[in-house]
Amino acid sequence: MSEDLKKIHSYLPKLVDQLQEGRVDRREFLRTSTLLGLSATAAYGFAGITQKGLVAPARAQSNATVRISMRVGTLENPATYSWVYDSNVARQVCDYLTRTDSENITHPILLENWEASDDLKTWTLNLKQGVKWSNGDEFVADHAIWNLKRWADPAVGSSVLGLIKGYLMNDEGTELWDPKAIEQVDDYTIRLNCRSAQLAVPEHLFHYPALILHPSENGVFGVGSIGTGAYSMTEYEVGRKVVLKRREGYWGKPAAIETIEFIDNGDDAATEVAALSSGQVHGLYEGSTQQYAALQKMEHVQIHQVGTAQTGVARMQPQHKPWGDARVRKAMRLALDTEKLLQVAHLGLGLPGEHHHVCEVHPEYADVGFMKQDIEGAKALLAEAGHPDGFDTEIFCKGDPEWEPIAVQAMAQMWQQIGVRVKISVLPSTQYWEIWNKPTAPFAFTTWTHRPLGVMALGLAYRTGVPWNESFYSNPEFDALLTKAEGILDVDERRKVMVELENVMLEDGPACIPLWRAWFTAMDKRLKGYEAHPTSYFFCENWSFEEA
Amino acid sequence: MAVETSPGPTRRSLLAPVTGRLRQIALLRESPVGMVGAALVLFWALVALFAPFLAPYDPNANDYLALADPTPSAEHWLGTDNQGRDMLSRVIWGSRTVLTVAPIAVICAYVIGCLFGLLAGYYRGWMDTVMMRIADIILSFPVIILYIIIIATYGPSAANIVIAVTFTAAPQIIRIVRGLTLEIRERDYVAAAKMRGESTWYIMLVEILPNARGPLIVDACLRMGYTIIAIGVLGFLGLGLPPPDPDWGGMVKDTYGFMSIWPHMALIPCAAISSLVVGFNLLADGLREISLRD
Amino acid sequence: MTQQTPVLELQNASISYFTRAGEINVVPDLSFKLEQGEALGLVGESGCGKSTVAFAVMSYLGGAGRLTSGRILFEGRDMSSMSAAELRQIRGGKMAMVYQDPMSSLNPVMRIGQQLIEVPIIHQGASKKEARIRALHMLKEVNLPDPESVFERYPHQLSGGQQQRVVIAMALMAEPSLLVMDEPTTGLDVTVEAAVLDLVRRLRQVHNSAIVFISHNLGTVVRICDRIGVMYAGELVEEGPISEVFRRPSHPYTRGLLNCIPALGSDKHSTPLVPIPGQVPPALHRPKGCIFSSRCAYVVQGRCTDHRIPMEHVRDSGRHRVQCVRYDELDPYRRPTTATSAAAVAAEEREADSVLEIEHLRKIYHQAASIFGGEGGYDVKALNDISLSAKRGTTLAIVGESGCGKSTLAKVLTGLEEATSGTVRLEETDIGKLSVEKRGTEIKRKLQMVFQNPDSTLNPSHSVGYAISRSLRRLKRIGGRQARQEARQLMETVKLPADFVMRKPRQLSGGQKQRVAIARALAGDPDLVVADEPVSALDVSVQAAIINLLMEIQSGRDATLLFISHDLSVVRYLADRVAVMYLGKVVEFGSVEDVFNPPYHPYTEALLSAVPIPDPDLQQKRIILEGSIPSVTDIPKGCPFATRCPRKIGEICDTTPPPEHRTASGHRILCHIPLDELKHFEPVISTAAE
Amino acid sequence: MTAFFAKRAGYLLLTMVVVSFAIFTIMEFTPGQVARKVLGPFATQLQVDMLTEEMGLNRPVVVRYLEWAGNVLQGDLGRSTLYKQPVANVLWDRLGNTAILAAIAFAIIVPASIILGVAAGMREASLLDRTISIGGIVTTSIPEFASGVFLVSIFVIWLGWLPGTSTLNTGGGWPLASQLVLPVAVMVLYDLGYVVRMVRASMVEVMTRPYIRTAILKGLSFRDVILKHALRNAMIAPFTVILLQINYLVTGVVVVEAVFAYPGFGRLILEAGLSQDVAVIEAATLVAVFITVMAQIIGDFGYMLLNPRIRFS
Repeated sequence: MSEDLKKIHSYLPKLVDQLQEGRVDRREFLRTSTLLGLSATAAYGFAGITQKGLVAPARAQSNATVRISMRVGTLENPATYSWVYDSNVARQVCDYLTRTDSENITHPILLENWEASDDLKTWTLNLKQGVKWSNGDEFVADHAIWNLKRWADPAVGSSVLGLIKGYLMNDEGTELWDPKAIEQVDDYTIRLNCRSAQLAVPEHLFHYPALILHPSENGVFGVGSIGTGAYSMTEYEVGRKVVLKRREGYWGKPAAIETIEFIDNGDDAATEVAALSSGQVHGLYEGSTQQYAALQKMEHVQIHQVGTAQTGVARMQPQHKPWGDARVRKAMRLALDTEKLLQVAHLGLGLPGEHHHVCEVHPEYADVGFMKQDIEGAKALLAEAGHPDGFDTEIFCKGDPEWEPIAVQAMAQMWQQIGVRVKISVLPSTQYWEIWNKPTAPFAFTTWTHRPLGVMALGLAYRTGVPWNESFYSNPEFDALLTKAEGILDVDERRKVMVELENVMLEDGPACIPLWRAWFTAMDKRLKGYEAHPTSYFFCENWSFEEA
Repeated sequence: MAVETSPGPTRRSLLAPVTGRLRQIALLRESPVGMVGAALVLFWALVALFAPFLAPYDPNANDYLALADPTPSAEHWLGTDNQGRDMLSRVIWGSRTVLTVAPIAVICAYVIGCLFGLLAGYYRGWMDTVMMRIADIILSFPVIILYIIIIATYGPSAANIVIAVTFTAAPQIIRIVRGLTLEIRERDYVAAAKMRGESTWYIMLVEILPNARGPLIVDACLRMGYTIIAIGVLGFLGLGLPPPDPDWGGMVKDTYGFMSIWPHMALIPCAAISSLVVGFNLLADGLREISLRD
Repeated sequence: MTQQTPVLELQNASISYFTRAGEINVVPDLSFKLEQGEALGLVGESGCGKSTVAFAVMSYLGGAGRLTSGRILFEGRDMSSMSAAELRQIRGGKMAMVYQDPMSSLNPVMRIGQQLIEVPIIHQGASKKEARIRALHMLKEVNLPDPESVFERYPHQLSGGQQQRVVIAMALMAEPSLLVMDEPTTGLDVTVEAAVLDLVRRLRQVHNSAIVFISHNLGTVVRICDRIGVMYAGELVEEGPISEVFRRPSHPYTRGLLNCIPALGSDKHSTPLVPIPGQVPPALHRPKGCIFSSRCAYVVQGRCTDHRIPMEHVRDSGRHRVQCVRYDELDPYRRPTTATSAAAVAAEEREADSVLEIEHLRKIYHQAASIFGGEGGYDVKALNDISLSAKRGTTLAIVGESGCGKSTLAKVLTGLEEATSGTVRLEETDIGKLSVEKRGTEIKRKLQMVFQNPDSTLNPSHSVGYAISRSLRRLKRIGGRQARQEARQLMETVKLPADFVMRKPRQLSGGQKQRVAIARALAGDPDLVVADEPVSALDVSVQAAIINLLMEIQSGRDATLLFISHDLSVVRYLADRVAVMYLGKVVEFGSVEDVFNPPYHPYTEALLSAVPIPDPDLQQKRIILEGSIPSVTDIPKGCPFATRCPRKIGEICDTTPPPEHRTASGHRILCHIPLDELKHFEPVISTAAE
Repeated sequence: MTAFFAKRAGYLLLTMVVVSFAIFTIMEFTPGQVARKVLGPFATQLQVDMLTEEMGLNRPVVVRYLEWAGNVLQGDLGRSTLYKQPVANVLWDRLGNTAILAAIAFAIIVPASIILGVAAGMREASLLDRTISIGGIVTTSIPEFASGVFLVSIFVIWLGWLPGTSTLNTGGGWPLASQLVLPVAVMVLYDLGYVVRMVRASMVEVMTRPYIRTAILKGLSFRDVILKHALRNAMIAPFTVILLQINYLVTGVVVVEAVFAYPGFGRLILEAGLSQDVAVIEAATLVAVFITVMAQIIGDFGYMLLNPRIRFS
């Protein structure tokens, strides 16, 4: 049995032993084994738990219409989507190569399966055969390669580039590090030759802008676009409404619901609640703290919730005056009681924040001890750093979603107790996104979405020189530890490195993290087959709607 | 031609000046509408003045225990908002914000309005046309665009709100003052002043402006009402004062989402702002009634 | 007089207003009767309640007024018992009213015709067509030119006189048996007033309706009415036939009133005006006894002040009643006169040099075509070649009807307007082109002005003393204590108590305000004071006091007074030299003796004949000028007065501008009629007796 | 007559040019780059610079203004950075929605204000006058969002008769009409009081005029006096005021639209303003200014027609 495991990947047998010796928990085992190419069913078999997620219960086809309240943004250019809710529309029309479910397990979708080389540098992607586009063409390797190349092209401006830059691009990130980095083996097989080891390639292929589009449409998505998904888009009006209709000839199990409508109720919380309570919509894309109490009261509505690593980071830019001193940064963290912050800002939904930006939900989370509020300690540190009676500063933040300014106000109250008087400047979101990663915002509060892996988040936000390093934090020791952790397959080894990483963040890090948000939304009880996903993805083909 | 005017108490023109502070207030007693208005305005003025002593809690302090049930309770007479902050304290402190920003804005608008209104009305000719054109152009701007351009681009702060409100109110005042000046400059005492060699500034400020006091005071009360609404609207649209300082409009915006379950959070600031504005409007109506009567 | 029921009868009517300050009993107890076809004139100064009576008769006292006791009977029926429907039935039908300000009495947005036909339709059930015919007939009867076009026009397209004729026509449409006229001609020019009064007198014969004619001007009443009632502070103090009341005025107030009115024949040297001292008692607390006791020269404590004075019949006269206990103890009434003769005074006036020399002064305004702007437009010749001069220490009067340019002349003199051409020399310097801003303090000090309307002459926001001290500071460069001291002195010269300095204009009466205005003008002790109709807005008694004050100041300070007025009796009384203006031209100029006696310019003659004189015995020529003053846009090429001149001699008047005759005594007349022919006109006014 | 319109048309043009240029220059000083708004917050600075170059955004403001003005004259209102589509699509649709609201509200306000204003003004200081005046004052002093909150708490939350939002799609079972009720109610409540007081003031002033006394003393019934004489005079002054309400009803109701998430013109301006979408702000302002000035012109013209004193000066 171990031979065929070794055939898939040499490390698999060792992983199975670590599972049986209890040195790795079930979730970590499932995730790593499937990433290495083990099929989900086999992985669950080893782990000894029944498989959830993909297997959709049998349901009858109905001609129901389901309306969901969700912002309808501009959808023309999927590769450059900035918001998840944009991708939720295109995701029903087109597919991704892979899919990471709510349990953090990545499954092949348009792929049959994939194989990773022992040194995790060569990935072979085998396409599923017999998949038809909505215009009848058969889905072949060329289509996938066209998309891959497009993501790699800086002129297109896709954020997928940020993820694959480390292992597929040259140093400046202007082009592939080697022409054969994306190599077509045959009509149904593609091989990725990476510059450095990367375990999370399948997860990167499911990053929300990484939709597989039909080359003939040159990357433009609109009404009637060709797709491999279960639905086709029949109506689209920015800021108003999108209508998706079930499509004939879908390669997978046909969707149960005939029409899906996404209705834009603006970002006004009360409007969505009223729409849900008056039956104008059957569900929300994303619940906000303002709506939680109201949603609980509605009998005909079911609240779906999932713990996520979504958070907001109050980050300090070391190159600016008070933040240069690590003691000041640490004092700012010590001042915070993240339990209370979770209560005030997010109704207690989720987990109290940990300032090293690695959440319990992350498989490689290492418990280095929870940093409690220590007002006197913080004051002592500030005095040590030359601020005996505190100082005045200013923090920028966005006005919505609702929990952000509340979190900032609550933190400001706590910082006040250690003498740090914080003026809060709430900016309209467009203005905030102009300055979030610029030196003009020395102290700001930015939201970070959920990443399946802790190292992914650390890599994107704190590695020196990375585009999204909004705090301009630069710690060579931290960078080295991070690259090492990304390459280690062995869970134990990696946890040791994580401990060091987390301690660096606590001692020297530029961030205060008030809470981890439990993501929740509300759906009509008659809507079945919906799974709350940490990055709020919708898979409408799994949904069904029983008329009461 | 000595003329017997129509029967009954004479009704002098709107321009009859209300002279003498005490006399004015004494007269106010006679109009019930004016009294109610004055009472409301006085109530909120006192609340604003003694805010530090009246407010039971620090308006920005979060009471974590109350988070579970923010409805009015023994500790929090008017309940708390969604962040557990005491509503009563926030409304009290909110009155201080409104009753400092609004008067300043109105005063600024009046200084500009009177200055340009007098110039336009007195000199007439090209200066009048140019100024009226500018006033018309500003008035034809949709108000919301003026607010956004000033506040969204230069950042929300009390100063910017004052500038925004002044910018929108000044043209209307210019128009009123110009109308009054056009009427007063024809009076004989203005000609007499010219003939004894008074400077134009003296004539405008000492001979003309004091006689426009009657209608201007009435308009000032109305203007206060409109300004308070404007500040509320700015708060409601997210262009108001930055958190955490409580300002009524912002309080409604933050808590409007909880209407369906905790309506008290939005209703209280709405009641506060409405009562203050009603107060100013009733006061204005009372004053107008009096200035017509004496 | 057959014993029918009187058209109108007031039996001890008491009218009061209920205001916030409590009940004001404006008319405590009034009774009088009016027979069919008879005309009763009610005269009195402002605030005496005459208009209140008028509106009480029409039972239209507004919200606050009410008839508290007594009865008003119309054709025998008590008005207060009438239902609203009945009242509506007689108003406009059997009883109609003519108002003072015709312009505002007509609905500005309705055509004249529409407003006229309403009366017959409501009161006589006439059809629209019938009503139209009757309206056109009535318009012709009030001799409006071209009734068809007037029918279609809007009120603002008619002149003041025409509008009043329309109002009269409206009142007469339903053949009323009672016509109440409240100061119908007060707002009109003298010649227009004469024409309207003449019309009313003619219509009286035709329609035989009883008339209650209310006015503050005794002259107009003499022309129209059979009987006259003199009212003072709500009481009818004297009432009776015109001839008896004027020959034997019995009540001290009536006598005082007559002494205040400058009769056309008298002047400042022969018959000085005697103003009535004191003020009307406030309505809230009226004196117990005779209402006039506080101001009466013949008052006797006890008899006059203890209890209400009843109305008594004057001895051996059936219909002449008076409200005074001592009326027959007073000596018969004679106008007070002085010894100096007019000629003596005229002589000494000649040597003085002239302070003001005006030669060929022109003032032309450019008027845009219409409110829509655009080119075109026309020139308004407000002053068309004026030449005048005023001697130091004398009074030059400028007289003329509205639109003749007298106010424009005042504006040019004071620098509020600039002359288009010609010179205006004030003691050597030509101030024609000098607007007030450009004038030095010296010139400003020399020439000051007194305005017409007392209500707008003082700044209501400042105290009276402030206005005077401000003048002193600007004109005489003195301030502080010295200014306050001099201000008090000025208050004394205008006979106002010194402590008035702190008062606000609102607390002063019309006369008092005008005195302050005079004090303000005198602050820089000017050489020339321009007075633009200073007394026309005042009551007769107050007017007399102000005139005397002006005369005193003029002689005391040897200042020159330029007195602008439309009232010829006042001009006759106080002027030394007179200039008569018509349509921007001086048609006649000369000493007051020359101008008020033949030879006259035809316009002067017409003016003199139009002046209503409060003396039934005087014979007065009747000259009624047809047509209205030509519009300023197309001034006739020839003589400006050609279009209305009764003595027009032919084509020449229309085509060529008239030459200027000049007599020995400097009397100038602008007329084509040769001078000696002008000399042979008989005087307009001749006394019947003597 | 033509001079009347020519002059005002000139003023309209002048106002629109000045306003549009003012906005263009002010928007220059606002922080942030247009390209950044097009690409979204996560695009790299490199991409932003490339797009700035491509759109020629670094040319002087006057050049770009003239280019923009040229396009507008040919009907091309430019592309919206917020909605990522031609401005025209968004603008006219939203203006249409607001026009519906404005029309209904106007259709209620005009007759109601005339009836109430005349009824109040007829007998000054009568009980009817007192109630209408005070009612007018109170309703017009309650800010729109406050009356919105009050009405929603009564009709949506407590009674449940009406929908809480008016997104103009009937998906949720609420007919279109029911979605319009509350927004119109708030607009009418806020604006009616103001117009009623204008009409009342004009009526009170007319009732004191002497020609009313003439009409009464002519024997006309009180009803005829009001209808035939008072009404026409009383309507002259408020006519311009009523027309100016169009300006409020179209551009001033952003708060009402925000409260009910109504996809209207006001909210379009608000959202465009907040995200500094220059093209939309420019187009929206031009339309708003056009509407305002046209309302003024019609107001002046109507005032002139109603008032013979000016018509036949």
